[in-house]
Amino acid sequence: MTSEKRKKLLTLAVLAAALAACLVVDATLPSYHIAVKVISKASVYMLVAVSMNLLNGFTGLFSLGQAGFMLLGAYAYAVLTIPVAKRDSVYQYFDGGLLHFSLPEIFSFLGEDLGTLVGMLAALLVGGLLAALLAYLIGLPVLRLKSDYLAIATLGFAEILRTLFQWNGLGPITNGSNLLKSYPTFSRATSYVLLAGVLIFAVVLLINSTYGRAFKAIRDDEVAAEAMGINLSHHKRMSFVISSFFAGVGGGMMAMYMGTVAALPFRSSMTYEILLIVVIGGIGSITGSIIASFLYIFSSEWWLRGLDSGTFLGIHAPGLFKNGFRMAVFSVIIMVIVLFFRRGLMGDKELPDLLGRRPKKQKKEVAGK
Amino acid sequence: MSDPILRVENVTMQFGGVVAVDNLNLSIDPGQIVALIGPNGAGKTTAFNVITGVYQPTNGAVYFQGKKIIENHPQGKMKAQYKGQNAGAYSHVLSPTPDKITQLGMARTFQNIRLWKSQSVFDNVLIAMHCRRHSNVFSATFRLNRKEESAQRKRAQELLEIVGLADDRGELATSLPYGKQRRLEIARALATDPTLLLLDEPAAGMNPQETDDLTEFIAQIRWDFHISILLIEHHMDLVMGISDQIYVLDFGKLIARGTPEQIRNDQRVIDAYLGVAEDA
Amino acid sequence: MESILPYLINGVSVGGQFALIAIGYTLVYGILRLINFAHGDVFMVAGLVMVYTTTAMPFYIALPLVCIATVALGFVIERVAYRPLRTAPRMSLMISAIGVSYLIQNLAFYITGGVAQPVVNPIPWISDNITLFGQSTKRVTLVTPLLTILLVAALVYLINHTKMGMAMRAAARDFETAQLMGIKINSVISMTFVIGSFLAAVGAMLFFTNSPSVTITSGSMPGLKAFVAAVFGGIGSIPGAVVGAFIIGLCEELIKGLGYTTFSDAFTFALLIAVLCVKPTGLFGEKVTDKV
Amino acid sequence: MSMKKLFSLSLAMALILGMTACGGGGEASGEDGGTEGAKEVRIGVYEPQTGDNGPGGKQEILGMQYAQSIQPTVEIAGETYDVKLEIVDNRTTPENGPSAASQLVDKDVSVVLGSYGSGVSVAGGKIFEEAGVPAIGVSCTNPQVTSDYDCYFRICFTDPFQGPALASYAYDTLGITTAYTLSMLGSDYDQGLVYYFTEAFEALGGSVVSETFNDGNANFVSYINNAKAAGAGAIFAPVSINYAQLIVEAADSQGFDGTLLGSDTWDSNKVVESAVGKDVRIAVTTFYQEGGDPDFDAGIKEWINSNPDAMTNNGGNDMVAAVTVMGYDAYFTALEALKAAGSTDPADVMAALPSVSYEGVSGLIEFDEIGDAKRDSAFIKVANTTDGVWEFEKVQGVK
Repeated sequence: MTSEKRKKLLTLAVLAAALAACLVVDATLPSYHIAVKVISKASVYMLVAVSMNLLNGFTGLFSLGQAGFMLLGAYAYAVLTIPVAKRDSVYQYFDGGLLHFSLPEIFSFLGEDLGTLVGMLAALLVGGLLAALLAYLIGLPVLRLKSDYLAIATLGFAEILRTLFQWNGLGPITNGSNLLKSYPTFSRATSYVLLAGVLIFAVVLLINSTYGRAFKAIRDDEVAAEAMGINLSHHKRMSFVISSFFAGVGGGMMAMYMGTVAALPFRSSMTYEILLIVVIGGIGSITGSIIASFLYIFSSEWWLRGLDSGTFLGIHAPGLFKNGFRMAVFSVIIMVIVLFFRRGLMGDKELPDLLGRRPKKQKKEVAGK
Repeated sequence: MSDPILRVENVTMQFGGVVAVDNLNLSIDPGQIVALIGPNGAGKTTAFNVITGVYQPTNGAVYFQGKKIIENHPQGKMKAQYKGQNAGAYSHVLSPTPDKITQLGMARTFQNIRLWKSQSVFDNVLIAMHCRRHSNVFSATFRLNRKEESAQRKRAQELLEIVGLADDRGELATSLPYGKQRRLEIARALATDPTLLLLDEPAAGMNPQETDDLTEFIAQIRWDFHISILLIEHHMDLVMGISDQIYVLDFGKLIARGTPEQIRNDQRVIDAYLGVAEDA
Repeated sequence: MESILPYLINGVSVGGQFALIAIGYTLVYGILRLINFAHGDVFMVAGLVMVYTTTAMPFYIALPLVCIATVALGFVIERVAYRPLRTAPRMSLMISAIGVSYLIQNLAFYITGGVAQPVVNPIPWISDNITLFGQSTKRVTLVTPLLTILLVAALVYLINHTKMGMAMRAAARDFETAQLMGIKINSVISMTFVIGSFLAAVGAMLFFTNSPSVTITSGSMPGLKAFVAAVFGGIGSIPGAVVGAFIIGLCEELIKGLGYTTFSDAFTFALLIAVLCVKPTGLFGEKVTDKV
Repeated sequence: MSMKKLFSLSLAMALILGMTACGGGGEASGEDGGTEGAKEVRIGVYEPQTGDNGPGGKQEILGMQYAQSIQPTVEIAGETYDVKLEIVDNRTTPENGPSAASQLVDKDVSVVLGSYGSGVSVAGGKIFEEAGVPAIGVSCTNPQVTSDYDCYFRICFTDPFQGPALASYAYDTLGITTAYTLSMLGSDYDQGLVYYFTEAFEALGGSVVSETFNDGNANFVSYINNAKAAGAGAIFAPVSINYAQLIVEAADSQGFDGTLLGSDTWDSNKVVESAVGKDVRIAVTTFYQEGGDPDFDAGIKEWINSNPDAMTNNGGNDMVAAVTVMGYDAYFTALEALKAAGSTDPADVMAALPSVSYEGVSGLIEFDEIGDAKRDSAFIKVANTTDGVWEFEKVQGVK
């Protein structure tokens, strides 16, 4: 058991180091620095990627509705936190909108800073719960569908949701096709990392609980799971609801990161992007999803921008490094991973597995999946 | 005598025009070991699948511990196509999913081993206890169920020791040799805390030595766990050695039932098996 | 609504375009049980190739070239991205399909620079304005459904009366058994991709002559709708895909005509979900039972 | 196995980190190479080069690049500075805005130009505001861009002006009483203009039928038929260039005999080219009319023709788009502000901007207290479908 303990300590050390790095970034760089921005965005993506992994990787349900649930969370967060005084200007075409309260203001009796924080977190929670509720409602009919039908049905739901939110009929709440903005946001990377980290920790706990084991059993062999008394529809729905909850919260955080909310960014290409992150990281590895989120966002938003603008690694080649080259390189890498490294960066390993030295019997495992 | 633990009543299973199980009647008393035998394609596994809720029978009913758990009658297109008997005898539809039936106290193994392949030996047994949990998803996630969890872990370890897999607990289930995988399947089924255990060809692919051990083991667990057992098997030594009752199926029809002694001397059974090479 | 006629004419035309794409989905799904997410993008590439070739050479050389290029693309996709995953879980295959779609779009982006490629009257005669039942429309509107029906008839003949067609039917029914019976499964699968891509190429020519430009996402929506059509008709069934496509095309245009323009796409998806939940096998599909 | 994985992982990390370092280094050396003793001032260009607004954004950048080629230096507090344009792609959509904006801030720009499209401008504005960098909106017409942020200024007219200008043109000049509006669902630009147009058109006494289409829609035949069924004399469709082309196509095939009204986005050579040989009438509002300043036109055409990249980005010909002119004016407005500020410090530039007055190609540029340009007229252009060029119609104000 000492090796278990050592693993735990090492894991904690790695996590603490990551957090410390974030704190250093926050302390030394201004809030508008690109490093702060990419860390924030990557945190949002890692939460959503983990939520997708819970469903696709751990329960074996191939759902493509993540962007739809994020959309719901993003709107819920924005609608509930826009200061009352700003509503007239935000809902400029809808007479100031229908709602005339703002959660951070409701909690202002706790003091300004704390009240705002509590209000923001409450709004995130509401977003998550709404997403979970929707998942609960559509789960019953949709989750009976087999893998690829499920994928296409959830994709369809997300698209319907997007139409609804852009519809002027709901404008007094959603502001139709217009932007929601002026709501409070986290300005520090550490806030994003911490919040996403805490939520991911909850997912890790879930996965290692008896329910998480049941999810994995369903993924490995549905027939056997059912024969061993695991209620398939109940557990699938549970996984779907929980995953959607985290996607909803992730959507709320996405709203914070973007500063403005519109329905357009939440289209299926966002879901695909998250799916590819999960695949890069390894389907069935939380650690993999986290690492892949950071790699993906850091590369696409920051490090590899040079590929699009003529100069990369000091090489100046405007003919080659032009618009779109970065994404072309990206998609080639992704196809290579999909075809030749199907287990992604991490396979189904987690951080402690990497840190603890394991006996050599693990060798066979590669052939396992 | 008390109620039979399991009673299959007039069960017919028809796929399109093919009658796979034809008006099967079968009962198991508490503590009995009952074998279901017959040539390949006789409908044994289909009968298993009906009893465990995987298939909905076309007609007939199944009682478990005196309570009716499954019932059906020909409906829709099947009304016209139905070739079996007792068509008018049933009018209700009772069709629980397999997990409900397992929770009632019936557990099974699979002919073509279906272990959870990416899980360890230990986890395979542990997961099977999930159906007996009392914790909900919150208490389980936030570790408020430590007592239950540790009780389950302890029990899983015990079960592994009973089937003799304690040394392999950390291995991946699919990395075990064949015989051990079969034992693990039995341990997993036992982990659901059944009163009736259904074994689908538990000795398939085993050598004579392993088969003998298994025979002994099955006889043993009947007493240790106070359970009844229904088993499908081709190894006649095993069947004759431990069964209290034997049912013989051929082309979906029950052609004989009785004690091993009676079955051994039954002309119909001998005819049915004639030319059928046994792999025992 | 003054007259329902223009909406019907347009609906039939749109339906014809969907039908040509939907067949590609349904053929592939029938055999590989794979939603070929990249099919819509193959369609888009056909459009791009048409733009590039028709500006460089006369259309009677360019159009066959478009077909050849598209067929080659479909063939290569199957070879490179799907064949290595034949024994892999279905999820891997689907992810690969999404990956290919992503790759094609991004490569097209790189090549076009993200700029819409203008379509300049690629096929003479076909895009002239004509008057049909007193309605002004383009000739392609009339040509599309007719050509669709012609091609589908040819395809049905091919499948029912040739050796390759028989092999395809066998493979669709039972992949493994077909293989055991000595059917060269790889060439059958290649053939389905070739046919599907060819029809997509024809569909693209008809679709994009009616459109001023080709963008990298031009294939996504028609692709998705065609897929819905294939599911609606019963995936795996060719007549199903065609009937489904015409129904979807007509419904969409009629809904727009009724003034519910906001929800025309949402309606298509709602229809999809309803069909999946109520009758997953669609109008003409066959039921499959899983073995335990 | 795990050690191997860990090793390869760390290797990958190291590689990428290395790449970043090199990338940064490469840039730095490039900067040094260009300057020989002269100081450098950086102007950020925050424009979409990809996505729906990619074509428009590229044309806007062209104006800035042309301006820079004419005036590559600026005199600040008695010293000559080389001007360097730092261009980032905000990819049209708000979720990519913040990181693009912070990249500009990261490069120590003194002032930012852009963006084409209002939504992404609002998303980036938050970053510019935090960093205290002033931004000059070139063709983002939504009022929220400037009303929300102190740092945002704008040289073009706004939607509350543009919408009513078109409404007035349609009602008073064309004598149309029923209008049909068509906008893309989810586009705040489209919806905002439709809102202001409808408000004004109804106030004038006309009636409006409004419909929306989903993004990715490629067949507008039914919409045109709906407009015909509604008896509309004009279709107002403030949509992006690709959709505009599709609408022109459908209007022609369905024999729509009214007028297609477009907003500033329609003022593109692509739209007018797609109308060649077609039986349609198109009228658009715009910031600038080609021919308004012949010297400028001649100069930029020569520049475009001599520069293949510029030619491609302009859509393959040398027609001058209004957004290009706006980009050109924005560049010089920024130079004026730098001169007035007498320093390259963003804060000084921001302080100097409100009082800048510059006579640009598109007219006099001065800012009001919100930061919007004081503009009271728009140009109306109509498409000549025989030659494929825009022709000046009138100067339109709002009553």
